[in-house]
Amino acid sequence: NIFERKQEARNPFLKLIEVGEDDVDPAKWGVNWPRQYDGYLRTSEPTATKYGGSQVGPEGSMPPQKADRDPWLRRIFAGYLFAVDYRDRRGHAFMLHDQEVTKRNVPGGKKQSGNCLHCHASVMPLYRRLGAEALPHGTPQEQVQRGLEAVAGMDYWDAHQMLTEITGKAHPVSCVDCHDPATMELRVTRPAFLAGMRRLAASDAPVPHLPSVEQWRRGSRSAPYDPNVDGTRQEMRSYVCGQCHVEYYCGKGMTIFFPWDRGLKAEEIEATYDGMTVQDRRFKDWTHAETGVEVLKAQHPEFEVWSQGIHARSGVACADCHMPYKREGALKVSEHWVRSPLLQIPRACATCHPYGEKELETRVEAIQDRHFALLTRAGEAAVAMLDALVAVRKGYDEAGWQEALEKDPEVRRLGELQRAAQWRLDFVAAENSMGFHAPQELARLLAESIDLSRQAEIGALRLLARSPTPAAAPGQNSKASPADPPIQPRSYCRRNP
Amino acid sequence: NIFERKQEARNPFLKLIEVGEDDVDPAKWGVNWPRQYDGYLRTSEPTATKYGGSQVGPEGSMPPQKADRDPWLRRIFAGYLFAVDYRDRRGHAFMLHDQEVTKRNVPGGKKQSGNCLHCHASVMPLYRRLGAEALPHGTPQEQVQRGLEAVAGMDYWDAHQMLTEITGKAHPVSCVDCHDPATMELRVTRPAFLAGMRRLAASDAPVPHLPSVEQWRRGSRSAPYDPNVDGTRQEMRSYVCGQCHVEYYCGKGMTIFFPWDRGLKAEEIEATYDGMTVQDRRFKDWTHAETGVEVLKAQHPEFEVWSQGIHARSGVACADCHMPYKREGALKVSEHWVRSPLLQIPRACATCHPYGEKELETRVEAIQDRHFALLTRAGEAAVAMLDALVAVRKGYDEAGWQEALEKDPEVRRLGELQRAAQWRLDFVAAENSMGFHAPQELARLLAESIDLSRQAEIGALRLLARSPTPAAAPGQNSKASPADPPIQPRSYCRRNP
Amino acid sequence: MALSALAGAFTGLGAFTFHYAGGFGYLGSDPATCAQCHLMNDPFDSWRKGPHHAVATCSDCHLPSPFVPKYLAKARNGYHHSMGFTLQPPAPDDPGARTVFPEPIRIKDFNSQVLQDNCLRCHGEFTHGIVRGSTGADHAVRCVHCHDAVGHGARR
Ligand code: HEC
Ligand code: HEC
Ligand code: HEC
Ligand code: HEC
Ligand code: HEC
Ligand code: HEC
Ligand code: HEC
Ligand code: HEC
Ligand code: HEC
Ligand code: HEC
Ligand code: HEC
Ligand code: HEC
Ligand code: HEC
Ligand code: HEC
Ligand SMILES: [Ca+2]
Ligand SMILES: [Ca+2]
Repeated sequence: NIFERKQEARNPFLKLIEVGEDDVDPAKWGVNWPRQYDGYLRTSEPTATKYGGSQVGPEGSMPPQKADRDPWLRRIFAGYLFAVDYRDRRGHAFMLHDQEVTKRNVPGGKKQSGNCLHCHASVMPLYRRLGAEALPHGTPQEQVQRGLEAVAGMDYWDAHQMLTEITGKAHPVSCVDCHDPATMELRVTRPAFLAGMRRLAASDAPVPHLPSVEQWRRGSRSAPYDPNVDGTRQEMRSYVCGQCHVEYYCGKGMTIFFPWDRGLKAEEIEATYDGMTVQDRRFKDWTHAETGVEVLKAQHPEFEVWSQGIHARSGVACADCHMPYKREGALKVSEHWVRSPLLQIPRACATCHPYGEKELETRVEAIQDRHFALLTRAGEAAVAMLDALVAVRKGYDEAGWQEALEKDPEVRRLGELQRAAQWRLDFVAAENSMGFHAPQELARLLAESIDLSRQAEIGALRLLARSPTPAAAPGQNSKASPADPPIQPRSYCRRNP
Repeated sequence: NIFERKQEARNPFLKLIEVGEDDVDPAKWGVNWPRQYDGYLRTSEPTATKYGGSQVGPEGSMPPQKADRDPWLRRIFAGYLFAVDYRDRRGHAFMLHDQEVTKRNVPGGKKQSGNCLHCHASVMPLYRRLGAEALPHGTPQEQVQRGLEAVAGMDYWDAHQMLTEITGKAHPVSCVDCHDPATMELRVTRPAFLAGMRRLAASDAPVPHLPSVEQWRRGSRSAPYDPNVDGTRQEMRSYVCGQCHVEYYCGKGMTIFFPWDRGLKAEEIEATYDGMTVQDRRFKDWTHAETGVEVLKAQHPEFEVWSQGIHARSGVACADCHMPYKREGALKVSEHWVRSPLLQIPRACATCHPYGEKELETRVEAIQDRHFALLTRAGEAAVAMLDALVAVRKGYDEAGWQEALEKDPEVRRLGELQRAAQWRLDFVAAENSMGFHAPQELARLLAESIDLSRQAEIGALRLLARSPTPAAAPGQNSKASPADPPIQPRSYCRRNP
Repeated sequence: MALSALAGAFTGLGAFTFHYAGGFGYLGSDPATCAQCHLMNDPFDSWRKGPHHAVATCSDCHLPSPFVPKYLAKARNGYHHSMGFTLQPPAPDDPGARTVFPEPIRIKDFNSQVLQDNCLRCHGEFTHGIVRGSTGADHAVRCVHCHDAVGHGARR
């Protein structure tokens, strides 16, 4: 056949040694796949772009506190561990180390549960071990789930120690977390992701960027949606990242979960949390120290935000940009030095966008600069809101304020506004692409956040004006003026079901 | 030279009859180019898309008032003609008729000058005639400019009548406005566009989407930038539309101009207006009836907004989407039925985006729905601002309010906030793509508008709280609290010079 | 002049490359000769699936049509191809690798014009009204502005 191409004859996956489910040490895999291993190792190198990368100083130093650039972060996180220590992310090689040293998680502090390991360590052997002990006759999947729950009930450091005992040494994300050791096919392992996707598929939230979910929905639904069974190869190239780069809840006393029951949009996630009850109260992450309002915390919703962008819609996966193919001889290998695409524009972008490197960089910068200016504006609005709420609170004693927050409709409304405004702002700020993954959607969320913050400020001023001595009569002021517009934080969500 | 390409020798257009500069009647051109003429004629057909097209009812009826869908428009235009009659646009065939029948321009009302004809009629013969009379020895360009000025000084209806006398019948935009009758090459004719581009080129505003301007800037600059000389063919495919689909000022007593001296962004245009002085006062379009604040009016800035989008940056011209090529028998021709690309997606979009028609439509809808929700939110914020300012004004008598607006820093600041908030909102609302031409940029402007409106509302509440009887002592309240944040409406602009 | 350029091309073809590329096969019109170079595999694969597969080969689009310019262009391109292929480091994406040409490969002005001329060679009649003789660099209708997917599939 004259069309036959001169392919590299040798099998790219000629295995020199066998690897298995318990091989969390990447060095062993590196014997078979040295190119990928080389890239993987390099995630320990510091890199920097205008807004991304890991802006670290000399060897051994930590990335800067996020609040150094965005001081308003300290205000919105008042009373929460993120006000204490919250740094820029950096390469995968550091994930376990950074979790061990963060002040959010001090040994003996009993602040965190084993949940945290879900995304910072090659943790599956621990889940399997504990699951097998608890459910010796369960299916592997049942055992993993049970193991997950067991780890959730442990103190972080106990779980960490047990993992170390099982695997010899605890490792950050490793080959086995994304690859089936038998076939090297991509696969997802993390139970919270599997459960989250099951619930997302079962919902009716539109996910045009995930064709296999839409396909599953049209089918018999006899078995729940399973990324490893139903996902397309292109989807898997994002799913492996979606195991960790997502919004989650993993507070003590609960098993980690991804809140996708109603969809992946910020409002849909908010609705999921708002619909949850913990000890007879509406779900909260913490109580804001300055205002006493029960608020939510958003973490790195890259997968969710990517889902709202035009790239996802066009079938472009995380790995297309963050692990682009590179050429080694006649072979194409995936760059396993996972990092900012702006450090590798020709491969990451120019295969699809045939422009020069400088031009592509400028395009991203235009998006990011616009975004950053808006983010800062939203942060300032949030600070103004907090100042105003604090001023209102001054007129109450502690018990009076608690009561007002629960029973006085006007004060209550202030709390709702803060919760909604802060959720949107945090959701955008915690996302790591500085606007790039979905520029218009993120600008919309910031606009809403600004509006809600300012409305809270206005509400606070009205309250101050109306009841000059609120402390004296905190419960009196309880008829909401009919002129008050409804909060409608979810209007967009409802318009586009 | 053997590399020399075989240029097409024969003239592509076999002309049956000659056409010249004074032939404003397209029927004559239609003899030579019946395909384009057919398309041109069809601009009289009603069409409709979700947000665009001309949503007209039965034959002969007018498009709906914009305020029917967006009632807040009436509030922001209080005291201006746009509150009286402001409808959806429709096809080119109607441009002159719609200008004749709008209540903004009633015969005998002496409201409008001949300026209006610049973009609604095939008006060049009128400029030339008056210019030749005034400057018999001037260059053609000088004569056109002088003619333009003469027409600016005339009442609309007088100018209209004179045009009718010269050309037999006044026509809407016609072939001669975009085509050189000798060669059929594209060219621009409108003096306000030529002058606007000259000033834009002379500025240092970055215009990466207009390579010929950047090229001209690198050159000797001995002759001013001239689209007809310097523009590339691809640029001309947008310039012809930029003759009209732009923000302008054409009030009585001034010659029409396009405010591009500092660039094409909303803030840059605002800065241009703010820097202008008319009769010793800062430039204004009108005085807002409810608040007495001097404000600006934005009109259809399609060219400016397109300039901020990714399509312009990628060299995609207005004509690419609004006049796509179509197959007619054995020939490819440009669709002269200028209309919404959503009515012709396969040709307008799918050559570049190889997806199905439904998919492309949904992508646009996702952008437009997000945008519309945000636009409505910004409109509501503007109304709340106006209500608050009106409440403050109540405490003053007429003269006191005037004085406060000029001298009391806090009241003055309210006025500045209204002007800036309203300018951004109007700029976005007057743009006709419902967000599509530059989604992130327009969302940013709406976010800023919301912020400024709400800040004005807050400022108003503070004023009300501080001076319970302001009418009694309007001038007293004149120390701005140092806690007041600066307005910074132009911060984005400054960040990205 | 044509001859000396041809000669230049042959000197440029390193022995290995020349052999690898199938020797004189390079001078033919068979797409398989282009695809002998793994760098050409992607366009080759998608060309096989595209609508032009049946009507146009690589050289129909990428080489000038009259005999002499064709072989001159081949010489010129052959020189670039083989030099590039021989001197390009095997792992051009390795940090610090000194590359001879950027990857992904980008068409350059010279070949861009060849391409445009070839579009018009086949579609000139049909596009006559829109092209109006303006095929040169600055003021031309560039076919690939809209049809960049035409030879071998969409980039995006
Ligand atoms: C179309 C390309 C593209 C796709 C697809 C994409 N990203 Fe990104 N991503 C970027 C760019 C560009 C940045 C900004 C990098 C910078 O500022 O240096 C970024 C930033 C990030 C960052 C912060 C990186 C840093 O160095 O600061 C993370 C984490 C991230 N993306 C994860 C993901 C995940 C997870 C997905 C899939 C769910 C994804 N990305 C999909 C292009 C992409
Ligand atoms: C097991 C969890 C996990 C998985 C799976 C995972 N990440 Fe990460 N990723 C992290 C953590 C944790 C960090 C932050 C590490 C730190 O700051 O110490 C991170 C950091 C990053 C960064 C920032 C790198 C830098 O130099 O600043 C990028 C980019 C990134 N991940 C992209 C991806 C992509 C793309 C995928 C999928 C191909 C992926 N990640 C899969 C957990 C994960
Ligand atoms: C669902 C996955 C997931 C879980 C669960 C998770 N992380 Fe992370 N973590 C990430 C990702 C992804 C990053 C990198 C992106 C970023 O920094 O925004 C990260 C970054 C970090 C960082 C570096 C940046 C910073 O925030 O200072 C620390 C420290 C950290 N995590 C600690 C923890 C702790 C403590 C817990 C448990 C309470 C935890 N993580 C739970 C995914 C997770
Ligand atoms: C965060 C997820 C992740 C981790 C960890 C990871 N890989 Fe991969 N790997 C990928 C993705 C994504 C691909 C692309 C697969 C595809 O396109 O189907 C890939 C592809 C591969 C391939 C196929 C050839 C190629 O380069 O595309 C090999 C071999 C491979 N990885 C080996 C490894 C080894 C060895 C390790 C550990 C040192 C490792 N991987 C760690 C995500 C990961
Ligand atoms: C696998 C293909 C692919 C890759 C890789 C890719 N893109 Fe895209 N990009 C697309 C598609 C598809 C679109 C949507 C428009 C379209 O259909 O052409 C798009 C749209 C865009 C847009 C306009 C949308 C917006 O949000 O403003 C920008 C800018 C962009 N890409 C930049 C980049 C950059 C920078 C990278 C690398 C970090 C990149 N792209 C990587 C395919 C890709
Ligand atoms: C990439 C394609 C594209 C480009 C380039 C483009 N537009 Fe548009 N334009 C659209 C789309 C899509 C709409 C929305 C139509 C709708 O909602 O029905 C639109 C809407 C409009 C409308 C309102 C039309 C209506 O039917 O309501 C006008 C007027 C307009 N554009 C003018 C311009 C001008 C002038 C330019 C150049 C300066 C331009 N456009 C460039 C795609 C484009
Ligand atoms: C001489 C001025 C002028 C020029 C030149 C001009 N337009 Fe218009 N255009 C108008 C006016 C005026 C209207 C509104 C007519 C009405 O509502 O009566 C309009 C309406 C439109 C509409 C709305 C059509 C509809 O069906 O709703 C589109 C789309 C449009 N123009 C696009 C363009 C494009 C693209 C170009 C350049 C190829 C262009 N215009 C050139 C003045 C002009
Ligand atoms: C710089 C060009 C320009 C000038 C000058 C101009 N128009 Fe227009 N006009 C347009 C364009 C473009 C449209 C279509 C887009 C739209 O409606 O937003 C339009 C639409 C209209 C419409 C239909 C929609 C509506 O607003 O009700 C009327 C009526 C109109 N113009 C009247 C006038 C009058 C009266 C004047 C003089 C005061 C004037 N125009 C000056 C360009 C212009
Ligand atoms: C601005 C965009 C644009 C440019 C530039 C362009 N085309 Fe097209 N072309 C189109 C569109 C749109 C169609 C579809 C017309 C239709 O379906 O009625 C098309 C159709 C065609 C077809 C017919 C396809 C069929 O339906 O069989 C050919 C052949 C073609 N173009 C060749 C060319 C050539 C050769 C050039 C360069 C001289 C060129 N085009 C430049 C947009 C463009
Ligand atoms: C609003 C501007 C505008 C008006 C009015 C206009 N045209 Fe065009 N015309 C264009 C544009 C844009 C092109 C594309 C030119 C190019 O690509 O260089 C074009 C192209 C043409 C062409 C070249 C072949 C083709 O179809 O691309 C002919 C012939 C033509 N027009 C005839 C006419 C005739 C006859 C009229 C009046 C009935 C007319 N035009 C009115 C903008 C206009
Ligand atoms: C002549 C080519 C061309 C035409 C025609 C065109 N586009 Fe695009 N489009 C692009 C380019 C180039 C980009 C930027 C991303 C990239 O480089 O691929 C883009 C980006 C986009 C994006 C992502 C950017 C954003 O704003 O979200 C969408 C959506 C889009 N186009 C839709 C359309 C629609 C709808 C039409 C028709 C009305 C259209 N395009 C017509 C070339 C074109
Ligand atoms: C010897 C290996 C090899 C063969 C055989 C080969 N190519 Fe290439 N090709 C390359 C390399 C290497 C480059 C990049 C050269 C550069 O950018 O300077 C390239 C670049 C190109 C380019 C874009 C380069 C430019 O300068 O514009 C085109 C078009 C092209 N090849 C077409 C072809 C065609 C058609 C054939 C068959 C007639 C072919 N190639 C055969 C190796 C090859
Ligand atoms: C050797 C002659 C030849 C050359 C060179 C050629 N074409 Fe074609 N092209 C054809 C023929 C024949 C068809 C009809 C094929 C069919 O319908 O299956 C065609 C079909 C097309 C089509 C419609 C089908 C499609 O792929 O969308 C377009 C558009 C087109 N050509 C554009 C171009 C452009 C642009 C170029 C230059 C980059 C080009 N052609 C070069 C002969 C050629
Ligand atoms: C129908 C015309 C056509 C055919 C047949 C064709 N190409 Fe192309 N080729 C193109 C077009 C169009 C481009 C893009 C040019 C641009 O973007 O300016 C291109 C670009 C390229 C490039 C440069 C890569 C780039 O994106 O700039 C290479 C290499 C190439 N072609 C190789 C081949 C090979 C090998 C074959 C045969 C298997 C082939 N081409 C067949 C039309 C064709
Ligand atoms: Ca959370
Ligand atoms: Ca104006």
